[in-house]
Formats: sequence, C-alpha cells, structure tokens
Amino acid sequence: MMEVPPTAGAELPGPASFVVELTDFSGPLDLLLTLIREEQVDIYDIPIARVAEQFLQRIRTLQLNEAADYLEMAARLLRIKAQLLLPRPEGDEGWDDPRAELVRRLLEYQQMREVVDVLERAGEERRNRFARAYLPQAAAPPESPLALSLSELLAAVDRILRVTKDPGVHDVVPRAIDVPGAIGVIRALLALRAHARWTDLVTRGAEPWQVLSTLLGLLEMAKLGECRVQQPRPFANVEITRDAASEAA
Amino acid sequence: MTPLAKLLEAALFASARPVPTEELLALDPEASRAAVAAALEEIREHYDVEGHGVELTEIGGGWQILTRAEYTEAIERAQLAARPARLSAAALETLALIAYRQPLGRAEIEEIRGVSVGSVLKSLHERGLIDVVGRGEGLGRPLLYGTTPIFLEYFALRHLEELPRSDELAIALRAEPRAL
Amino acid sequence: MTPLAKLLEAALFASARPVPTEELLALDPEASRAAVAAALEEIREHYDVEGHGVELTEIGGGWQILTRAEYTEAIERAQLAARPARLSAAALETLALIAYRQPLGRAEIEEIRGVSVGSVLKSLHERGLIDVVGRGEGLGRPLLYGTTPIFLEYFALRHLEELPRSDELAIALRAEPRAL
Repeated sequence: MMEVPPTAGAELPGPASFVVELTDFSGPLDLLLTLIREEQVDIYDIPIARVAEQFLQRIRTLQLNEAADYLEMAARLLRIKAQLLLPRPEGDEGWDDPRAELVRRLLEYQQMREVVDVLERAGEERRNRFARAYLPQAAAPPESPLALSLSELLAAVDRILRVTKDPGVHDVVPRAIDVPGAIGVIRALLALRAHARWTDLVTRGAEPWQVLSTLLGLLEMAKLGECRVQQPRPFANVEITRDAASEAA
Repeated sequence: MTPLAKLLEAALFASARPVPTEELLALDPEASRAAVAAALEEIREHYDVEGHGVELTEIGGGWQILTRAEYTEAIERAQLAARPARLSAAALETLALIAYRQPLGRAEIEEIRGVSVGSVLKSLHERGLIDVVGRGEGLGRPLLYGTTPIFLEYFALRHLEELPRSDELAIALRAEPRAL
Repeated sequence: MTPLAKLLEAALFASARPVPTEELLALDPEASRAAVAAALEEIREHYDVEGHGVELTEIGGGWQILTRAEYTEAIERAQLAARPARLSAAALETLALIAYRQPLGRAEIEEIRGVSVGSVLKSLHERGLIDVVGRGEGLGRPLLYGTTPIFLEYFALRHLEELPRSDELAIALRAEPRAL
C-alpha cells in the first residue's frame, strides 16, 4: 500500500513505439513519476532534494520543448525543498508536510495513467480489427429527418447569452410599450405548452411597460381567438389557455 | 471454413475496393493460385448454401462481398426511419447564434463559442438550415451566414421576428423546454 | 440462417459503422426486439461455429461486424487495408480524464495533467471523440467536454460503464473533487 510497485515502469513489453512515446513524456508529472519509479522511492516520502536535482538534470538533457510546464514543476520542487529546510515548530503536530499537495497530484495522475492503460489496450484491440470498408451504395444515403425543437434552439440562445459578455444579439431599444413583442412572447410560450399563467409571462420586478404590454397583448390575442384568458376570482393568477380552434387552424 | 477461406473473407471485408486475385495471392505466400481459387469457391458456396445475407461477386477482375440486392431497399428505409438526426450542442449553439445575429461570419462564431466550427457550419449548410448570404468587409472578405426559409419552416415560424427577443428569452424558456 | 438473421447480416455488412439497435429493429416492422436479439445471437454463433474470418461485436448501443484480429497483419502486409494511427499519450490521458469525470473543463484537465491541453482538445474535438456538452459555473463560464458515441466506437466499448469503476482501479482517489 505504501510502496509503488517497482515493476510498474517495466510492464511495457509490446512494440517498440511504446518506448518512443515513453521517452517523450506527456508532461512534468509523467517525468516526475518515472523518476520516482526509477529511484524506487516511496511516493508518500519523496526525497525531494534528490528528485528535484534529477528532474532538473533530465529536462536539461531532454531539451523539452514545452519547457514552461516543466520549469514550473522544477520551481515547485525547489520551493518544497526550501520549505522542508525550514525549522519545524515544536513537536510535529500541526506541521503540514509541504509535499502533501504534490503527493496528491501524483496519485491522481497515476490513477489517470491506469485508465490510459485500459484505453490503450482497448484501442489496440480495436485497431487490430478492420471494419467494413467497401460500401457499394457510394451515393450518400438520404438525409434523416432532423429532431430539433424550438425550445432547444431557444435554450441554446440562452446558453450563449449567459456565457458571452457581448454576443451582440438584437439590440434592445426601450420602448414606451411593445404589444407586438409581448404577443410574440405569449405565442412562443403557448407554442410550447397549452396552459400558462400570468406569472409565467410577467416576472417579479418587471418594468411597468412590460406589464402593460403583456396585458394588452393578451387581450389582443384573446380578441383574435388565439387564446382564452380566465381569472377565477379577483387577484387570482390569470389562467391562459391555447385556444383549441386556433390550434386546429 | 478453411483457414485460407477465413483469411480471404476477412481481407475482402476490410478492403475498400474489389480485390484482384493477384492481390489475394499476397495474403498468404504459401497459398497457390489454385488454393486461392478453391477458397473463393468455398466462400461463395458457403454464402449460398448456408443462406447468408451477402454474396461473393466477381466484378471487373476483382472480388468483393456484397449485400444481396433483395435487402437493399429495407436497409435504406431503416436508415431513414431509425435515425432522426439530432443536432449536437455545438451545432445548436452555432445555429442559435446565426439566427439571432445574422449575417455572421465564421470567425465571430468561433470567437464566441471558443472552438472551431468549420464542420458544424458545413453540416448546417448541408441540412439547408443556413446559407451564405454575403461577404464581410474585413480581411479576405469572409463568408457571412444567415438562416434560410427551411429554418423558418422547420420551426414553424412565419418570419424571424417571431423568435423571442433576447430579453424575452427567460420567459419563453420557463415553459419547460424539455417537455416538447 | 433464418430470414431475419440474413436481413440483419446484410444491413451490418452495408455499414462501416456500428448499426444502432433501433435501426436493426426498423429493418423489419414485424420483428420484435426479442426476435432481433435472437437473430443477432444466431449470426454471432454462426460466425464462431462455422469459423468465419469476421465476428459480430456489440459497440456503443449498436452492432458491428469486424475482422478477427488474427488476420490483421496479413491484410496490412498485402496492403488491402491499413490500421489507423494510434492516439498520442497526451490524447489518451486527456480522453481518460474526460471519460471518467465528464462534464469536465479545460482548466481541470490541465491541473491534473500538468500541461496545457488546448491543441489536444482541439484535435480530439475534430476527430469527434469529444464534444462540448455544456458550460461550467465559474469565471468565464468555461466550456465543458464529454465523450461521444465515436469514443465508444474507437475503443469498441459497449458503454462507458464497461471501463473499470474508479474504485476498481489500483489507486483509489477520494470521491470529492478538488477539496484538499
């Protein structure tokens, strides 16, 4: 449990291309883990001074071109080394091992490498089997119908709006009153579902012009027979129903 | 089936074109021309006798395994019936951006979405949902995209103004968007 | 083989990609799900018992006929088909993280891998192995990535659960993310 399996680095027989990939190192953590394995040191008790020195030496000889990532790790190792040299407070309690974060990252990275091994095996197995290559119907098959709803499109617009600082979508000019706009909203809502309530249309904190526009729009639509508007009792929520007749139209 | 027949079957299956006998000979250096011919005959007979959905055919000096003609119609119908294509999140966001901000160029879309959208634009264009509507001013006069009548038809919109304005979206969206 | 098995075989031969179960069901409107499953089992068994050069595999919710691995070398030597290039270590590491922790943002991947992954993400995205599946909460609402059906296809997995659970890996990590 406390030991890194010393065989871990040697469990890669197979084609020579594996070796090439390994010497390339996929990042500073990969290099660090390799050093720890080569030195056969305990991952929970890394001799930082020695490992840091090896690390620096290795990136010099390899002339790693993504040097920034490696240099950052080198700096981190040297910082930990310095912290370890500081006198500890009385007793060991309350002393945070400056290596703890590094150990955590190494373990996390090692776990990921385990998954990589799984994927690599699965990928290799699949690579060794060919799929059907000759397809006589060279003509593209007819396009299948698209499954997409307006609400999905609107949700996408909404995602973009929430995400982007300035998507430049429809410049909004405040208007005294906007009945066509309100009708558009109500239609969109009724297109999505048959019943709605006043509170679905007018949010808390809506501007007076918005409330008024919605009310006028609603009345206009009721007049046109596009919807029915009911209020069971005074001050109750107004119930809006898509009109069956207009639906059939 | 004999080992050679199995090998030939795998090779014919994996090849992108009809394979001439010469090339089939390269599969097994120890197999004679007569052996390959016998193995091909074995495959053909096996497909016929055991009643497979495929058959071995010789076309233009090469060999290939083909789906029997009687099944092609059912296969094409099934492809159409079973694959109501869904747009990916990437395609949907791109379409949404174009709908609300047209005419719009590729560079602007990529800037907003943070990923390259070349293939997405291509597939939206192939589906007829967007089209090139002009050229931008800047360097290289980039293509500008807009939505098409098919787009409107698809969402049963009479015109683009029927889409909720951006400040109305929150309201329209509260109508349980998943439920459709 | 039964008529349904022949039809399914023809459809599987006519596709270079795994055929979704739904599409197989659509081939014969009168065939039940159980009948299709039985016919698939019949094909699989026939390929195994009669000794064919191909076999039937279940991948990502669909079915695909693939050549048996033992013939790959001969087919490649005869230049009738070529294996695709392997994914790089960087690509595999990034995919492994996304597969296990999706939806996952770029910053988290970079923190665990210790390198910047912009170009890797771009190429995985272009190959269709990952897609943007949403936006994170934090600063700038980062793009979140997830794996695609093509990912399953690439590794011939039936579903994501076929990968070992994280607690089955030799090194088990705390469940709660990022808390130190």
